[in-house]
Amino acid sequence: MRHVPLRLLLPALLLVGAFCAAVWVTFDYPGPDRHAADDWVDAARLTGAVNVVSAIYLNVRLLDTLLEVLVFSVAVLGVRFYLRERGHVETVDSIPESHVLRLSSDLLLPVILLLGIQLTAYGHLAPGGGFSGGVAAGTGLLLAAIALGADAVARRFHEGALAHLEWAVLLCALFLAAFPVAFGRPPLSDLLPPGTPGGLASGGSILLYNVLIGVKVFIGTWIMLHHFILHRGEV
Amino acid sequence: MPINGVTISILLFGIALLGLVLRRDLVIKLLALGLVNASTILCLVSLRARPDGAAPILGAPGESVMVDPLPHAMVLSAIVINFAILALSLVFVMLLVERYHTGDSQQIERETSKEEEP
Amino acid sequence: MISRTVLLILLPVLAIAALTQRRRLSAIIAMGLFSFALAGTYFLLHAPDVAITESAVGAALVTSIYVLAIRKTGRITVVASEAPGLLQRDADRISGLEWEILERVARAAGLDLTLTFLPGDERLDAVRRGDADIAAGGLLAESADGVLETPSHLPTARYELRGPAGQRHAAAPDRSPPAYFSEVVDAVRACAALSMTLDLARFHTLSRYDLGAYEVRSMEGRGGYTFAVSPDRDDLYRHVVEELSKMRESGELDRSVRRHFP
Amino acid sequence: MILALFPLLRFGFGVLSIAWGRGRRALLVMSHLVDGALIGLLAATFRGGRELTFVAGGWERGLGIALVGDRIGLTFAALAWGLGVAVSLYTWNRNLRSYFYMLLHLLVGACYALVFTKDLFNAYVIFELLTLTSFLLVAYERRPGQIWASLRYLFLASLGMGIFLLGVAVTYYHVGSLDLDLIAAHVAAGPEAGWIALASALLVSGVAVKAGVFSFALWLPSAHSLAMPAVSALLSGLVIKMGVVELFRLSDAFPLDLPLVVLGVLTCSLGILYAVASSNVKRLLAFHTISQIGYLLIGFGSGTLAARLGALDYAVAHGLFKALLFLAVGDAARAVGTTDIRDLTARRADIPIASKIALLIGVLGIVGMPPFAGFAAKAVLEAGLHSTVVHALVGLTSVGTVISFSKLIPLLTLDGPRSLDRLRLAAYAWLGGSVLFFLPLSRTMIPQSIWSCCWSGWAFFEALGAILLGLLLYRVLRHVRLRLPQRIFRIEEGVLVILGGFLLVFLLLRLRG
Repeated sequence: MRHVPLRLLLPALLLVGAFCAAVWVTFDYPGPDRHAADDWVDAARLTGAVNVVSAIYLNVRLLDTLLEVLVFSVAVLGVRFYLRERGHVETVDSIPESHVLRLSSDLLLPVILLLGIQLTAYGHLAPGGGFSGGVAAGTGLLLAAIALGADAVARRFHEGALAHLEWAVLLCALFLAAFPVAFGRPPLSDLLPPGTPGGLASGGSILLYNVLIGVKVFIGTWIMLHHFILHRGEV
Repeated sequence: MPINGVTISILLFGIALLGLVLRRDLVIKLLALGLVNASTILCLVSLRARPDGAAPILGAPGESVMVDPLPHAMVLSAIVINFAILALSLVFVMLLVERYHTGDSQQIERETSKEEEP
Repeated sequence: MISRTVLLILLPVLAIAALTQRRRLSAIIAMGLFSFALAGTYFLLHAPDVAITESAVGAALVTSIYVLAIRKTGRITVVASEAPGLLQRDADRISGLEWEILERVARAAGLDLTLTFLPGDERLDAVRRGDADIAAGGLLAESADGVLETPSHLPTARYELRGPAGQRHAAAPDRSPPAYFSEVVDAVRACAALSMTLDLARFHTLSRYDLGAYEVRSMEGRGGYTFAVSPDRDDLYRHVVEELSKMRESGELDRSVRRHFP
Repeated sequence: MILALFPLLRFGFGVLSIAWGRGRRALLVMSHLVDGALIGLLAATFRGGRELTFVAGGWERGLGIALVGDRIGLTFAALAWGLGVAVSLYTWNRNLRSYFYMLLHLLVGACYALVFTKDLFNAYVIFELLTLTSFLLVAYERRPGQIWASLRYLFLASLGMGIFLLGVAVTYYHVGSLDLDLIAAHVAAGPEAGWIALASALLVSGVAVKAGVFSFALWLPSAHSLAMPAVSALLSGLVIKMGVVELFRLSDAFPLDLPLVVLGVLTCSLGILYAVASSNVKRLLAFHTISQIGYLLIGFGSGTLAARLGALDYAVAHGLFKALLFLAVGDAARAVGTTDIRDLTARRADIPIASKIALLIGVLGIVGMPPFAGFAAKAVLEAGLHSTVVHALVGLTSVGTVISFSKLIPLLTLDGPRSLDRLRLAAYAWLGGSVLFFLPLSRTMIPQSIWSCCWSGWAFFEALGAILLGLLLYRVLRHVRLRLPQRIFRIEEGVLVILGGFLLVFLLLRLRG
């Protein structure tokens, strides 16, 4: 906060203060309670999912979710585009292995990957879902990259193939979701039956979407992290 | 002043705005931008929160009332979108810092205006 | 209820702490803590889905890409002038006492080394601008501004070289050694007229030649060789100091000096 | 259901074009054909002012995401399609990467999605998709200036979207729904409630950042002037209009008359002042875009049907001629190697003749010369204005437009290289033709009753008078140098100015209530 000129500091304090005061005073919180959870419980019962949030996220408001996955893909694409072509061909020497790091990565990585799969697969039954599962698993790979070197991990997960897989999965998700959104009747489960609530094979197509999104986000996260590792810039 | 999620989120919004205006380093500015988005998300989540509420999972034991799940579903999208924006702008900040060897927004402003309008 | 209030009050505190940090890394770490506190708050607000997503994305992923972006991505940039014995190029290998020390520092810090050769005066400027992390290669301790000077790793005497004996040519320019060292070697080989101040490393190299024609005089005051570290990299500075003291204790430093200056 | 399928198909084409990079052009052509057919189908469905409401996935209203198909949405979808075609033609031979085509598909698809949605949160997600794609498009050539302009854009747009989301939170807390129709019913039932001012001020400020309203969108001049010509055309012609559409939808639900008119007047006058003062031709166009957004806001805020329809009409017209101008100026700037007006004038012989003709058509359209696009739309808009003061200001802005574009008149000589890429000519012809024949086009948009009362001789006199007065003033004021503050275009001041704009809107709404 050093060296802030007064002609910036004073208006900033004044305007930000006025903004916060205006919002706080007229928000009228806590006001009259308009509780609407019951509608959502009914909607979730229709879909067969136990986790009401995932019923909304992947069934009632699937259109939002599709757009959001597109936003994420555009971001991955942008990171690839801007970090790839900077003429850095030298390979990154792995950070020298330390025994503790190696061991912790060996122990932790499977746990994290399992956690990711569990979050994805049980998204319709418990908190979690494809997105957090994919991100958790993708970040787990970062740990492996620190311990074994990014190249070692990248050799195992060939990036060109991964990128293609990513787009294929996205296309699949778009295709599988577009038709229920456009033609379906609630609960958008034209693809799969709702099943008995509580079982793994329930919740209609929520499980399917969760798996698709999980795979896509896992790949996207790893591609993004890999480019950040490869890029030897400075900030 | 009651301490609830909405009040705190408005306070956080103000802090983030000040950070966005007063700090000149681009990385810190990005952190402040992340804080702006985090505070709106906190606001959404705590809108319908109630002390006696229950998480929006069907068949949870107890008599408590389920909190409204719609804001939660919205917020999931918003978190992802904010991450996407953050990653891209971080890449751009990296490119700019590599070019100008500084992360100071006003110095970069001067350098670019020199280049674009000779 | 109480834990929720405590977490809610903690949030602005962490946010202010994050946004008022001077160093980027500490700001990022504070922001990571903020995200964890936020995830905890969500959990207490009965939003477990949001809490899980926030801790996976906000705390883990965002913090790691910030850290990946701001680290000087795995390398120490060294700028140096060639100084025989200290840091020299033999074919395409780099060797020398200082290079050995730097390699140890890099190993301790878990980073790679990249080396750029720059003429004497430009090295310190590069470090001051932040274009390089460490300046090396026969840098004499002289308390320069805007850089961190490590404790001297090798004391040096200065020698004055004049000759051929007693014939001081007024025309011979009084050059400072580092940039023009090869000319000095040529001059000594040809037994040409010379008037020169030399530090230990260069004197040592010259003493392989026959200096009989010259008058050699040890000069007043003793200097020492140092590294100059960029003020932004105080982590590197600490590593250098630590490694030097370790090498000194184990006697590795002395052995190394003897190896490079037989 | 076509409404939901329409954008999703386009997204599918986008994803395909990056997965199958070699077929990107074939996919582009195919997607334009499919979209053209769909737009035709929808136009047939909406004949006679019919509206079509569809909730995604067939959920009941209030739960699912509501999409509404009406003439307004369709018009803007057609604009998006038309500009998409023009940009595809223009960039056909430049051998751009599939990355560019993917972003183009996503941008156009996001526009399709936005014009039909009635759901606030859905609008938020689509806006973010639009922001991200246009952000990447601005910096496509990776010049440092572009990167910096686009980073500033992202900072301010993201802040704006944060403010918008806060507004969504306030609205949802008090209404319990995100559907704009339900919100409108709720607001109409209790118009005195205190939160309405807050919610609408937050929502308007958030959208205004995207819509190019003066104090909110100070990222716009540099982003629009530094991007490549094709991208500038898309941003200025289309992306800005998406914010305008959302403002229009919001003004259906919330009582926004007064703040919109005030913001409109501010935007008009300040935008045109900066346009007159700028000596860089692309920057002039960008500032001019801002001033034209002011017209639209005045139109929406005036409350009469004629003014609102006229404003929408004008938005389409502006999209067409601004895109044409950006493409033509882009070619001219590439031929000469500078965007400075004086340098361009000095070396005007190097500018291809086709670009000059396109420039002429664009300028005639933009200054409101009868019977081109600008004139037709402006006549309808002005017929709906009741306040004389506002009307006079709109007239003054037209004069300012003429003054600022008079700087380009010396460029229009009849010499220059005759050869230009054929597909570029096709892009010019596509846009120029629609500017020339806009009058019959807009006939179909506006009901007969309003149409007939716009056409007094007064409109002709006013348009011609403004042009003559502008030319005259330009002769007189040619050598006057206007110095305007440039500091407000930095990030720091940009944030503060957004907050100031929010407080202005908020106070106006409180005063009115």
